[in-house]
Amino acid sequence: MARTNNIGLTKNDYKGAPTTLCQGCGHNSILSQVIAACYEMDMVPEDIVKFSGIGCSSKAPTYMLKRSFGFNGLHGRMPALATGSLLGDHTLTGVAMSGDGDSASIGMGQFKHILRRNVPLVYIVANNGVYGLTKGQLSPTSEVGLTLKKQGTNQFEPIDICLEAMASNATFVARSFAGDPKQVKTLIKAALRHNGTAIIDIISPCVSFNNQDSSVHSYAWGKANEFPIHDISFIPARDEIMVEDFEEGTTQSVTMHDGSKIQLKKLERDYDPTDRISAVQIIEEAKANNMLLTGLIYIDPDRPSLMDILNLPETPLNRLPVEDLRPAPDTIQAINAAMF
Amino acid sequence: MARTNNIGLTKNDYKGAPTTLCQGCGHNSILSQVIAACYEMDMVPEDIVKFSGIGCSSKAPTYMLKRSFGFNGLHGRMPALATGSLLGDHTLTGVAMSGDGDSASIGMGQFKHILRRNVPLVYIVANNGVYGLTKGQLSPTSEVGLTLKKQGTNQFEPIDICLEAMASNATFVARSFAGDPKQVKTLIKAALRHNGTAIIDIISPCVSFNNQDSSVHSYAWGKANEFPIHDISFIPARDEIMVEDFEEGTTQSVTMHDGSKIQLKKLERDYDPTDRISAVQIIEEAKANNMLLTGLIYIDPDRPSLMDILNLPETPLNRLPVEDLRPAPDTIQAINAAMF
Amino acid sequence: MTNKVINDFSITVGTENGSGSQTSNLTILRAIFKMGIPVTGKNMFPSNIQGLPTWYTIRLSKDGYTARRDEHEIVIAMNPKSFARDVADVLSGGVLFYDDSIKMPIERDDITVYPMAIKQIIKEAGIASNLRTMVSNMVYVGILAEMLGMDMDKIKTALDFHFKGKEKPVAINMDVIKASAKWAAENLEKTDPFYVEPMDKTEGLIMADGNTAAALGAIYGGVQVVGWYPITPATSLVEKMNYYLPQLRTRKDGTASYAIVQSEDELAAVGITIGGAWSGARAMTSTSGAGISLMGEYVGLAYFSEVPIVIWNVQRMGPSTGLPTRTSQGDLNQAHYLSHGDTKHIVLLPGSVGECFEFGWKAFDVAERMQTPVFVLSDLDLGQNQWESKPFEYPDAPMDRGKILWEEDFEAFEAKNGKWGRYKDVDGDGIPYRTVAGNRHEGSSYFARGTGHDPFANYSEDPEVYVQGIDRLNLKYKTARKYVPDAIIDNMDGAKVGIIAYGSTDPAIVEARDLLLAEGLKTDYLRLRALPITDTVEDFIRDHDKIFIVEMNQGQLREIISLEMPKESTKLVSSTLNNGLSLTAEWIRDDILAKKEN
Amino acid sequence: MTNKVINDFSITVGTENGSGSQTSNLTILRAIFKMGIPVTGKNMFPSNIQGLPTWYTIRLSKDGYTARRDEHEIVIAMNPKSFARDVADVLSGGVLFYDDSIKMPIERDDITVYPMAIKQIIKEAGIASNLRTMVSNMVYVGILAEMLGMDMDKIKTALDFHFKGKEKPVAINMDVIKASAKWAAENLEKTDPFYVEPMDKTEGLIMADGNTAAALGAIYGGVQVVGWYPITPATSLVEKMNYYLPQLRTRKDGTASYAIVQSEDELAAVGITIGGAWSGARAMTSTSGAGISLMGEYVGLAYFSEVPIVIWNVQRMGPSTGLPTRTSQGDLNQAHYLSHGDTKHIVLLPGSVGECFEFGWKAFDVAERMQTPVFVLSDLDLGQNQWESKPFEYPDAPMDRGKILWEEDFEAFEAKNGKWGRYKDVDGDGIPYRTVAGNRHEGSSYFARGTGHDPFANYSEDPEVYVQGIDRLNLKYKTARKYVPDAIIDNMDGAKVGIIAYGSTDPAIVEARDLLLAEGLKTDYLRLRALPITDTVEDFIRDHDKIFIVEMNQGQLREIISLEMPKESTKLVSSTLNNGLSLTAEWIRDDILAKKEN
Ligand SMILES: Cc1ncc(C[n+]2csc(CCOP(=O)(O)OP(=O)(O)O)c2C)c(N)n1
Ligand SMILES: Cc1ncc(C[n+]2csc(CCOP(=O)(O)OP(=O)(O)O)c2C)c(N)n1
Ligand code: SF4
Ligand code: SF4
Ligand SMILES: [Mg+2]
Ligand SMILES: [Mg+2]
Repeated sequence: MARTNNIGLTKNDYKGAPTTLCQGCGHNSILSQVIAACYEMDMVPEDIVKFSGIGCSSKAPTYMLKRSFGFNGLHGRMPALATGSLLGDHTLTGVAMSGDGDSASIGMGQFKHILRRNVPLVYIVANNGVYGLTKGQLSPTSEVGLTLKKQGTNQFEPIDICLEAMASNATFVARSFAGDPKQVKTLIKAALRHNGTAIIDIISPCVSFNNQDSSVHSYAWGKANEFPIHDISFIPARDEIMVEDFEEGTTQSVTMHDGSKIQLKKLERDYDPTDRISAVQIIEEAKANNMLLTGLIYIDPDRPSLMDILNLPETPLNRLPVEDLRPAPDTIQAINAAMF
Repeated sequence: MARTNNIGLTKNDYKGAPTTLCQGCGHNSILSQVIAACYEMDMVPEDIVKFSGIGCSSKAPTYMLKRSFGFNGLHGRMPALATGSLLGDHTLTGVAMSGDGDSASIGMGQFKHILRRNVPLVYIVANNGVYGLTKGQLSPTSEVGLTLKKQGTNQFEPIDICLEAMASNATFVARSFAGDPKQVKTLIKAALRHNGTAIIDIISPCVSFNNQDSSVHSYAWGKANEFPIHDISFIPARDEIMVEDFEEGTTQSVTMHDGSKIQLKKLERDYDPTDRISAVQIIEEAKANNMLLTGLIYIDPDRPSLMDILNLPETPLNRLPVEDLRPAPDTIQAINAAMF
Repeated sequence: MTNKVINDFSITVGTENGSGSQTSNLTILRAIFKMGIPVTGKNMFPSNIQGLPTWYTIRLSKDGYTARRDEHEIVIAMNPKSFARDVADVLSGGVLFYDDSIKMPIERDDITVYPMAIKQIIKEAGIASNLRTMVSNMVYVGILAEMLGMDMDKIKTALDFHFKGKEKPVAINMDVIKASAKWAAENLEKTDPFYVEPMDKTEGLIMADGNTAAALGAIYGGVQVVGWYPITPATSLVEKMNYYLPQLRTRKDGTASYAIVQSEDELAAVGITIGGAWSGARAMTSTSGAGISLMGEYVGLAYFSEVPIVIWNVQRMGPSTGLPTRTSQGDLNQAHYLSHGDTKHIVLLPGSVGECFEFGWKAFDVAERMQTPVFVLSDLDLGQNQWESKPFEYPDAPMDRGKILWEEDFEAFEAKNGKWGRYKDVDGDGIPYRTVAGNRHEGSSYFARGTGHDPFANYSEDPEVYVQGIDRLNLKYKTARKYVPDAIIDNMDGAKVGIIAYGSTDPAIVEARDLLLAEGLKTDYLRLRALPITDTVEDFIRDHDKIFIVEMNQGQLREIISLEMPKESTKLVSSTLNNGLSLTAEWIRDDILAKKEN
Repeated sequence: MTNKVINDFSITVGTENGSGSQTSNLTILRAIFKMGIPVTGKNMFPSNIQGLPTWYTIRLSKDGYTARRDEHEIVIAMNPKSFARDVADVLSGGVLFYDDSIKMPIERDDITVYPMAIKQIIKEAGIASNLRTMVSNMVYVGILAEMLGMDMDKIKTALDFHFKGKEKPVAINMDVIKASAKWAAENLEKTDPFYVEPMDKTEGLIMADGNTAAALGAIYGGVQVVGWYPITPATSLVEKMNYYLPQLRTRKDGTASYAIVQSEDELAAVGITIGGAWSGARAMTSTSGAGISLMGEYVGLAYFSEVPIVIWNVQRMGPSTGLPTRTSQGDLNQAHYLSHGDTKHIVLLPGSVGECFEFGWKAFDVAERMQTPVFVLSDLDLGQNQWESKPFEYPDAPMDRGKILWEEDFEAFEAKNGKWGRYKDVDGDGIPYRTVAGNRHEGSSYFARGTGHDPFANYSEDPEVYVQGIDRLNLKYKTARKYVPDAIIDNMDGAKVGIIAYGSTDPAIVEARDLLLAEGLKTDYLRLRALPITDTVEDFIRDHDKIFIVEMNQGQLREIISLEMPKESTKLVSSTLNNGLSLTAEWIRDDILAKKEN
């Protein structure tokens, strides 16, 4: 018999349609980690809703969580769709998958503005520095000097997803690498519990169009240049926190909205992801030094989300009874009187 | 007789149609400084081309430089229009006027991407923290807590134009205040000589909808809270630089693409606007401390512009002779042979 | 002095925008309305905030005609910038009131001219100097009231309303008005024939603008998720929602039963709307011109993935930014076909403030029933001007949430119909059963997309599956004929000629028909209220020899009907004018008479 | 064995995408072409990168028909995922080649079946193991060549072309092909009737795809500023420009006479294009489906401010994302009317690869002459597949830059015509004289805008100025009839029935007319090449009793023509199929025959 999690579901219950992405595509490993994280966190698949734009990355939601609703929207315009849908039912947990073209090019505006609104959403950018689905064009995250077959050499400064997120006051900013599944999974778990938009920029190699060893979005480069800023682990709220849970070497622990905890173990240097200034600094530094720094770069677990600001009821909007939707007949007189 | 500049033009030659903006609108003072800067720099009005989106701010180009071509485009989509037009004739000097709604809301994507391309353009954001032309809605640069008549109180973190520009690797980032005309003018002069996109975020009070003393976009607040980071002056290339030109107290001098020089005099603290990290830091600091820091925040005079990257000829594209546009008749055989 | 002209003339006030004259104009309008006289007011304003010429026209019509007229019997000229034009615009035999500080020639001897000593009156009224500009526009209210015989109590009522009962501003303004009336009584000698007298024709009516009505209608329709972006003249629609929602739709526990998001642009606005609707909330957006063009791609997605959204387009003059403060019906075609790849949408066409309210709620019922985007086309004239209206009527039907399945519905549904599929046509009407994100029933979920899909929402590139899907969408569109508001017909005995119109032109058509009758031409009138056209419309067209389609564009409805009824197309005659001003009855009469014999 | 079937059958190859089979299929296509046999190839591929079933169909037609056929005499089945379907798809009497590692039942006794020992052949050919997958598709090329009698030299020519003469890959692939042919000769016994034999029907022709042709045409048309964003199937159009521009349009001093910008999205792409054109550069963009919808607002601006841009729409299946790798003509209506507020655009409709080249340059002439956006509607079939074509012809007319004034033109112009105004109709044809940013003549500048403007480009809200402006735009649109490519007519003696079609359906129409003739129905054929329709089109319609309008959408051209010619609309009959596959002659024949008597 297949192994089950605490709510009696097998891993298979979290899978989706068979992938049609290329063999070896980084996006496939990311989606496996979404599946694993949801399984391990005992999420009810029906409590999750998936969103994406258009691109190979945006196809990924089809290949995971088949029991969840999902919407494969328009190129670059997923955030609005997710915002509306989660307003319609804010008791759902939103999981979104986007690409570097989808979010940093056509989607730049929506990417920035969902952050401003702090809509609770796990927002993964599967960043391969290239347009996969349209077969290999330069993307805004392509590095200067990247040469692609039909495109020539990029000469524009790349956009840094995490720095952009910081500039827009994001409350959860992480970077990871599809070749580091354990970290990816842990970050997704934490993101699933974040009461706001959780940006995870995951370097996710495109084996068909941008996997030369010299490319900063390749497996080889990632393997050689990844530097985790800390060792990160996640303890869900329901697991009672015992002293022993504090793993040896834990230097910092961040408490999430629901009581879950993120534990960080120091590696080479001290790093406090609740400090905005150091977050911006470390991103700039990594950029200047050409390093793939990974981990939880910034977190502010307390800023109100859009749902908090809008003062939504506990019952989601889509389940409100008709009495809540249509004012009572006697109100109409007052309204007419208020005209002139 | 009216005073003339070195090319024999009067100030009037730089003016536009009578303004239809409200009396006291910050945008009016900005446009006066554009006029003054162009006049003082002896610019030939026919060498300038104006661009804008839609908004009160975007109407401003009508009220200046009547002898220049101008295009009042679409809300938020001025940068693309300017990019195309300047590619069509890169010997023109582009001057653009936008608003906070125009650039930070609907125009966020184009704002970021023109910076990536470093298109030579003086890009002024007349930032009043409100939608003027549509009569007083909150804008993405409205501060948390700002209360507007028909809109209630803003609860979303404001977008910082300068920080956004830094995140997108802008090569010229300045902030000023419509109530500080001298600084505005100097920054515009420097921007006119910058070989790349020069962002000037100018706090420009809207007297009709957002000028309460407590509002960070009001005259009163600006007057009380402006802190220039340096005293800035500009020396055009043609003025031979003598030792005496170095004004007393000059601590730093930045040489522009064409040989012009920006001179900075230290005020309270040392500040080096060619250093990316400190630029980001000072913006963050100002933000944290609620200060209106003004001046030239960052400059990189050497990064190639889009025109450099595209290897454009000296003669602008719109004046190339037909021989340059239509390949010679004998080429067609080779092309047909190259088919199959 | 000629015969008295009572309650049957137009007054135009020429001022500067941003000068506060709007309050004065509305006060006159409302006072006349409260005197029981049918009245209508139209604001003609420039696209800026302050300092440019702006006009406000008030038409009184004892016979109840509320369309705009081109002629003004009375002109109040307050603005030097438009003075010459304003003077020229007074109808011969009419009256000019003007601010006597304007020292410009008035070369007309066919009109009565009354100078108004604005500065002096204000000064003498003892108004604090900081308030003078603010209230100086009240002077013409007082003078006009005196000279026409308006009821001071009704003026007070109007001011009370405007200032929401705040005593101080009401008192200050009333003082100026009274002082001005007194000054007029003492200084001006009435030599013109124009008078107002009380009637009882507005009893039981309200005054409102279409955007407020639409906002309230949507609120009674249960609106929940709104993504929007400001744009003239649609802005006030959502701003009114923001105003009324807290009082009408706050839940007992103090939480909100709705979520309004001012988004970063129209692409996001419609995206939020689609997301909300896809989760089963009643969702809408409201915009104009450029905003609709930006929504094209997303509307195609909603059409193809069958998400019920409502889009209000408060039309203004195009193309492009056009004349953003002028009215038009130029977006009908666009709404009908918006997006690439052969799409066709339902369009509702409210023709009055009352219908703005009605379609405000009904649009949701149609959208959810049909599972598709529904456009509601209002316009600047309807949306922003004050119109007489019957009181808003509480919805006369319960909400129609359409074919939606929740957890508890699944078993029965599948027992009866077999396995559920999101895009399966179970009832043969083209409308499938939908589930919404948030349904926790295992097997209720599906993956929505803009790409090809089969009845079970699976991705498909199969040519036959594709064609079947499109055939079903077309069938669904046919079914919509049964669910959209039907056309309204008003016949004259023995008429052979028909008129078809829609939207805000209704008052002008009503009046034009009387004018045409006076010329001996009887007309039947069909007021279209939706696309697709219904049997009623087809019958009406078949039953008439000649049909004039009156619209404020270049003939878009004529095109749409021609395509639906090619055999009848040659008898459809376009009567169109699209110049930013709402149509007048005279223009329609003349145009129809001129084209009658062709 | 039945009679030989020579040069008159179709071959379909079923493989997996991303497996490199495209090289093999093109090699077969090109070798047959070089043998002088009329041939056409169509790629039917999924919307992903790797691993899904994909098909390539090659039709040989000694009679020169190049439309797609639904039937395949020969099927090469390489993909287990589509094997069952592929086997079923072989025409009775046809042939199945299959990869013998696929162990699935073949339950047909009406076809010839040849297993192919792919693995074994590759292994025996001594191919290095890292190259095996790459070249294994060449096995079927060799086997097919042997069994059909293809010319090995021509295969070599095809490979030389594909690998741009690089010896090593050519050699490796040729080795495999030869080994496979040898294996076939030794192991398969020919029992089927299909053969290829050399002809001389392709002499002097080239093979090319429409996107390459369009790119080259634009280059010869002097394209200078391109803003674009990748989207299937339009991407290769600009990518080919990027490829050919450096060699054809580098200036003597090594600088570029053009600027191509891959922008962040389509809103920016068209904005850059408009900016470039406004400065007087020849500017274009190229996109598809969703991209066009996103451009709606900006196209309205270009229309109203009269900026000459060219927009290529390489159409794919909508609505929404639709079937992005399938062909359609679903965007005609949209192109014609795109944007809000009553806009109407010129549309060019290339019907062949040669016309893609021709309209590539001509579109700029039309746009600059008319000072308005010009859409060019290609489609996936035309744009991405390889077609036989006459060689591209060097433009037969000098560039028409339209009415443009530079510094040196001003004096003479104003002497003759009085003060210049950007939007003044000087010649009575609705087309004003334009200046472009960069003109340094004092007084040549103007302020362009999307808002109302007078003949001198000044802002105006005046109703009459507005109407005059629109009237001029409409007049200009009429003038366009003289400048767009005229329709092409091919008549049959005594035909009463007409066919109107456009774009990539041409080969199917040509063949269908022969089929209809065989059924006794003579037809005249008008191939439309542009909107607005010209006198030629109107005359053709008037001259026929019944007209079939064949298109791959739901009848959009029929709608457009109906509106232009309401009196004729009842004789227009739609013959439409829009399922993602290009039309076949048989389908058209059957549909027309079925509708003939209605
Ligand atoms: C409006 C629009 N423009 C263009 C496209 C074509 N398109 C599809 S995916 C894509 C880029 C995808 O790149 P990215 O987001 O980086 O995803 P990846 O495939 O690399 O994972 C583009 C341009 C589209 N679908 N819609
Ligand atoms: C596509 C589109 N949406 C909305 C509008 C309406 N609109 C005009 S100006 C404006 C906001 C202007 O705000 P801002 O850019 O800050 O300029 P300001 O008037 O404050 O100077 C809006 C929303 C428009 N013109 N186009
Ligand atoms: S093309 Fe690249 S991004 Fe797309 S599925 Fe293949 S490897 Fe992944
Ligand atoms: S409304 Fe505000 S922004 Fe607009 S002109 Fe007036 S003061 Fe300036
Ligand atoms: Mg990518
Ligand atoms: Mg603003």
